[in-house]
Amino acid sequence: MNCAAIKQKLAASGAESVIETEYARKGFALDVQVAPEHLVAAVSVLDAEGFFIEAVTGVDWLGEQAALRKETEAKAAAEAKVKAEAAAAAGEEAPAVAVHAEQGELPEDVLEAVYDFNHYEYLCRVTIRTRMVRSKPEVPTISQIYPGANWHERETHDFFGIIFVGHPYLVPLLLPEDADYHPLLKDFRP
Amino acid sequence: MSAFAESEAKETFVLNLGPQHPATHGVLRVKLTMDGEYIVEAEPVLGYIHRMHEKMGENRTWAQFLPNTGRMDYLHALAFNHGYVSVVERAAGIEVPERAEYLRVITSELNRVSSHLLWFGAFILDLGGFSPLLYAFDDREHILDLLESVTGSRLTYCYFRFGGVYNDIDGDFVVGARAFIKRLRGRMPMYHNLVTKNIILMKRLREVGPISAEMCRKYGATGPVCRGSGINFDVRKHEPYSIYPEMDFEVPVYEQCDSMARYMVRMDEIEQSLRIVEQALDKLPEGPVMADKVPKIIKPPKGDYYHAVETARGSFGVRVVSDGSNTPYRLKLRSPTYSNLSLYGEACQGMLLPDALALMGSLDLVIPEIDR
Amino acid sequence: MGTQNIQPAIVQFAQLDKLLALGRANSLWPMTFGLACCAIEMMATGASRFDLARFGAEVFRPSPRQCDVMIVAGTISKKMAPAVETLYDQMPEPKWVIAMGNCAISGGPFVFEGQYGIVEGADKLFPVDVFIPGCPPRPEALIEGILELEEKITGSRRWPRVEVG
Amino acid sequence: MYVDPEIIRLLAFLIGVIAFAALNAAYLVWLERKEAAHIQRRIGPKEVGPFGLFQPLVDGIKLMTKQLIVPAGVDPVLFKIAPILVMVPAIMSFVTIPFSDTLVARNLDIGLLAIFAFASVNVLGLLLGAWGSRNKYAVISAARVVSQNVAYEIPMLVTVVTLVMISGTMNLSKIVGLQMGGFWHWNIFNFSASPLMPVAFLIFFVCMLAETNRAPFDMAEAESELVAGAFTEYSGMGFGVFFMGEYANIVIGASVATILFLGGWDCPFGLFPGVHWFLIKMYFLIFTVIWIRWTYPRTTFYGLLNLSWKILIPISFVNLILTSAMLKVF
Amino acid sequence: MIDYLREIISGTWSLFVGLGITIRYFFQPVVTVQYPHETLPMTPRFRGHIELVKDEETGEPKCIVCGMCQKACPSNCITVNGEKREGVKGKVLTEYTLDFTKCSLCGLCVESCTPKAITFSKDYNLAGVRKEAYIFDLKKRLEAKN
Amino acid sequence: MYILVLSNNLQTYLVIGALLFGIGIYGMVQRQTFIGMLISAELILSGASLNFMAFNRFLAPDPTVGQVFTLFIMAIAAAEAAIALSIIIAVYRNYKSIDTEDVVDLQG
Amino acid sequence: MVSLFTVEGLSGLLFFGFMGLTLAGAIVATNARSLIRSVAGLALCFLGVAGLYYYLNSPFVALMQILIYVGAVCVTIIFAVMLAESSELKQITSRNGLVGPLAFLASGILIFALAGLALRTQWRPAPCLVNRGTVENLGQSLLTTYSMSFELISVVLLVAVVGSLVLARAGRDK
Repeated sequence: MNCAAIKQKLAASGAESVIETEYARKGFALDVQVAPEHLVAAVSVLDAEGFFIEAVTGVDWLGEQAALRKETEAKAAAEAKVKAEAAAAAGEEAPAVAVHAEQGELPEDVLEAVYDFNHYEYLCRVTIRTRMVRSKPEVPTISQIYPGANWHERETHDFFGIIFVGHPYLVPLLLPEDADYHPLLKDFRP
Repeated sequence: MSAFAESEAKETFVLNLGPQHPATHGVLRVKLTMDGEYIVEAEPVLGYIHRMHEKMGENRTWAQFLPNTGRMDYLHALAFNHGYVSVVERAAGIEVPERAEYLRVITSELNRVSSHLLWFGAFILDLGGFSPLLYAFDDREHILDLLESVTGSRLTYCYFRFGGVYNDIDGDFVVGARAFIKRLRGRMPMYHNLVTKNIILMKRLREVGPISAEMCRKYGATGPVCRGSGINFDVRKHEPYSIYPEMDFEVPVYEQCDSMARYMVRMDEIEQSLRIVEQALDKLPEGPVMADKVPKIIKPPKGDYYHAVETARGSFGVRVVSDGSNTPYRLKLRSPTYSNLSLYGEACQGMLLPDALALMGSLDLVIPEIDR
Repeated sequence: MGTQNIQPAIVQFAQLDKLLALGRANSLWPMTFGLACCAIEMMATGASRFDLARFGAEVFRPSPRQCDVMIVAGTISKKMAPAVETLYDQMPEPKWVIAMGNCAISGGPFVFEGQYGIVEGADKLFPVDVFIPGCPPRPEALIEGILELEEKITGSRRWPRVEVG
Repeated sequence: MYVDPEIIRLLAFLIGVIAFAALNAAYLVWLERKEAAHIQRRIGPKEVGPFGLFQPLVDGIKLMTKQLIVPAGVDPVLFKIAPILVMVPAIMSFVTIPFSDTLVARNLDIGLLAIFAFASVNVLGLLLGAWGSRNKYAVISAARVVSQNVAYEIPMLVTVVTLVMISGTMNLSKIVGLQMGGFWHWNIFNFSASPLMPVAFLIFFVCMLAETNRAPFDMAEAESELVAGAFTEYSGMGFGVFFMGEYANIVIGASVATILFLGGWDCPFGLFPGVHWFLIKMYFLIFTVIWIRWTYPRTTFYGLLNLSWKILIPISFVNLILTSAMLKVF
Repeated sequence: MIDYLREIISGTWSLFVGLGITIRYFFQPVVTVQYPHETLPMTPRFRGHIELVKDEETGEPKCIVCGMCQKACPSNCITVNGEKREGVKGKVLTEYTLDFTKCSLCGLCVESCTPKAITFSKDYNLAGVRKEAYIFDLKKRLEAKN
Repeated sequence: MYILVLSNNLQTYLVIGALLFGIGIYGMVQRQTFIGMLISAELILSGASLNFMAFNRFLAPDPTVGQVFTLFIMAIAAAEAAIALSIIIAVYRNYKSIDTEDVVDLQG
Repeated sequence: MVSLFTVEGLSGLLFFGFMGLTLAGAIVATNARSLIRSVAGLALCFLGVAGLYYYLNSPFVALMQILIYVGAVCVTIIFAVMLAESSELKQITSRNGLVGPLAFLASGILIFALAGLALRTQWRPAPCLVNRGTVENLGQSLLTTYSMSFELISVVLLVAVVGSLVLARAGRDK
């Protein structure tokens, strides 16, 4: 069994994308992006292959959309500039390409849940990511497949407020019992 | 509801172990539901020493997070140093001089020995024996002296830097380390005679606290816990980092799955670590201990990176998400004992209280590392 | 609370008081109570190399009811703070507190803008008698702290001071 | 006013016995701390007085002046009488112990029985104190103590019955009297009565450890499990009295072992018997008790019961039968 | 039956072996260093709190008030202030405060110091009844040392 | 002082025995838990044995008889206590719960 | 006339102590509100009775009293109390107020009658003693005259032990 075979199986389970990363550079072998509804299927594949769970965590991508837009705008502007310069160099009149600023609502920022799996026998660290919008951070639990995920999910809930649907006991683990704040969110203020 | 109907359900009572309790090695709380002296349910309650390491990581520069790594697992601080600097080096593409890697391994392995010695003592203390603790501390002091002469501190080391280590060693250290190895090898038979072969200890640990290999997998247990269950998994062999591929050492694996197996794994690991230190001292190359071209302010390229190291308690992984700035965007610390402890609730069901505490001791808990 | 309001004796015998102070100062039983890294150094202090027992202070009692001094060794998190306070309240008078390590003194390296989890110093919870800075302090410093506490109780120091060159 | 000299003698003995018990308790703590320290290559109490000899005094002063908390929720009456119920029977037992052929407060014909009777009250005190303090750890600990004591009373009494059979009396002085004249007359080496006598001594010693809740059978205050066990809620002198009671019980246990097996005040070489030999033997046994405490880990509760039921009781019965057979034959 | 007896005998033997080991240690010399009477030698690399280094020529602190240590410190325990003075190149140190109660002794400040103006002290046995005593004014300390 | 020789008087013991017996009867009626009744029963038995012992000391020609009887009473009482308690435990196990909610825990 | 400062005098005083202990213990045992205190009272009462036995020239029975009653029976009862204590208090409230006074009256009459009987009867001491009632005599008669009852008692004890074990185990089939 090797990473390529796992990759195929994961792809068959409904993952959005499965990328083989450069292990030496990144530290993990497979980078899998799944939609929340396909998460359980993907994890089941890993369970069947004998993977063990390393960690579950979250990442708050607050401001990512704004940054992305800024980036595309900057890119567009740069392109336009390049074009304009090229045109200028060619002695032509600059084409009237107005920088096309995207208007309208930004897409909502997302939270990302990251699952790390590894295998005891061979080296194939699989990272599964699933993204959900910040206003409705819900993702199915995998604690029925991996009981060890129970605590990891509780911790992630503590820190990011991600709700693991179907989790048997989603109460704060590291924070005080009555904590209702999620300190690792980027907009957290004590 | 009649009184008769609830009779079976309410024959139990709740015993609160901790957060201040001698057996929990710190501030862990375990809510035990007991039926007499039998444990019906155990629920560890964490967070009593949650020190916000992950939040601090996002507030500090990459370099400023270094002292925190020494305070997560204060018993094997250097491995945590190692994990963190390795992931940042991987992210930023920093080459480490060979001598520095050797020093990292030497100090880290000595630190592992000291961690195991302390665990040994504390474990026997849990079981009620007091003197072995102090004998172990006696040996441990020698390691601490050695490490202090290199790093300047006794416990919460902050020795590794991006691209190398902070200080070079001197000849005294090499002599001292060799002398220590000789000394500890001479002491190990004493430990085995005094403790391992003791009938009381054997009765307490044999066939107590079974953790199956499947359970290890489901809970993600690593380190001596999974090696005591017959799983040959050691990050140093599994995904070799630093100079471990060049070292000749074995990974002790025991199949019995009980507390005794975990005990034996750690005792054997002491010997293996001594072997590694010995080899590393033999092969120690000359050269600088710090890479030349380490930028003053580190800004790893965008993306996320992972690096795992083997600490005394298992696989410690750091996942960093960089947004290209001088602070980490997200810093996830995957601590081994967190996973190891998570199986405790299932493992100690139906056990007697003293056995459950022996099992807890055999998991080798360092609470600040669990709570982070 | 704390050491201030010990009931004054009905009849004041200066000599007797001195004897009592001497008795208390030389029989400081600490609580088996470690929070974090400093607890390991506390153990090391009790171990053979440094041997806290020489001052009669090695009787680590697990129950707060039988302790004289609480060595707060480590970070007090907000979740832990009520438990620590309870432990302090459960100790019988006269009682003393030693804050060992920077975390117990002021939160130490874990204080930062926007921290949500720790109490910034044991003295926010109850009066602290002796502070031992360090991260973690060396065992000698803990011994020094015990001696300092003895000095505080009896009013004089019986041991030589160690000058650091 | 006429005062009967017998009363003065009784009073003197009473004071002597109490002083002996208290001093022993205090200095056994010192001995324990020193011995533990040296086993662990430390120094132990040293700074208070020469060799730390004043350490027990300052501990006593401190404990006596310590606030005696009666926590909310405890049963105040039981909480207070429990330490007394532990201490008084211990002192009562001293009354019947012959330290030499003349140095005995009350030479009862059934002195051996008296000691066991008083020892059984000790359990009651512990139980009442634990239940009175309304603490789960204390209650578990007390329950353990009782089951342990019941389990170990059997092999202990069987062994003692064996010795009573050999000696034909329960008078402690007479039991010693029969062993006079050198160590080969001692019951531990009384191979003509039963070849298993050294084993019987070991059984008795183990049972004594268990009855006095000493390591490796210190289930009652198994620190890593039950905090401070039955004494968890006790502070100040309440705890101090329990502590003294414990040590007094050890002294009694060691004395009984000395009397039954080691020839009491008899000299090993048959010369100059006297109280010093008694004390030497007794303190050697106590030294061993402490030595064991600092060497072994603690057994578990069921391990302890297994040991009693599967090993000690069968062997002690074998010894009993063997002895009675040999007594009949020879 | 034979196993039963063998276990009893070997078990008892293991207990006696243990007793033998502890009694041997009982008679061995102690390893204790009696601290207030005798002290351990401190390694030259021991990290106490930081200290200013004196410039041997001028007798003044070497510090050039660049503020690198202040920036490098993870726990913000260093406050450096300086002022321009007539006739002196660069800034002159007026205040160097170390809040030792927040320090984690990581040494990042010492490393970041290009003129090597700070170093670790060897104060290993600090203890006192006042918390404020550990907010050091290092400049004063240096002056007091002279 | 006459009262100091009360101990050498049969009537003293008989009156104490009667008192114990009566108190026991009172407790038997007034108590309504099994354990309370068991305790009262033990008192009654004690009163009876005290009478046996007293008669044995002062009146019996063979002073072992009363002692033997008292010993038998003790043995029976112990057996009775054991049986009664196991019944009580069985009853409580089936009908009541062991409620430890009000056991004050040492917090922390 | 007996002086207080002789052995007899002191022992007479001590006798009062034992008498008081017995009666006080008995009263506590029947009247204490919590069961555990009743057991404590019972233990005190037994200790007092043991003292009385001592005065009745029978130290052996006195010690057996302590060993069996205090050391075994009381401890066993405390064990039962530990398992069942909390439900006791709730019951006490629900009872007919008349039972208490009536019981008091009835037992008062009983005590009065018995004590009267004891005091009025002319007790005749035994003409001569067969033996002195020492431990040896006791043992001899146990193993000769009363050997049958002795054996029967052992059987009863054995049955009691087995029976109580069976009963107590019944609810716990694990």
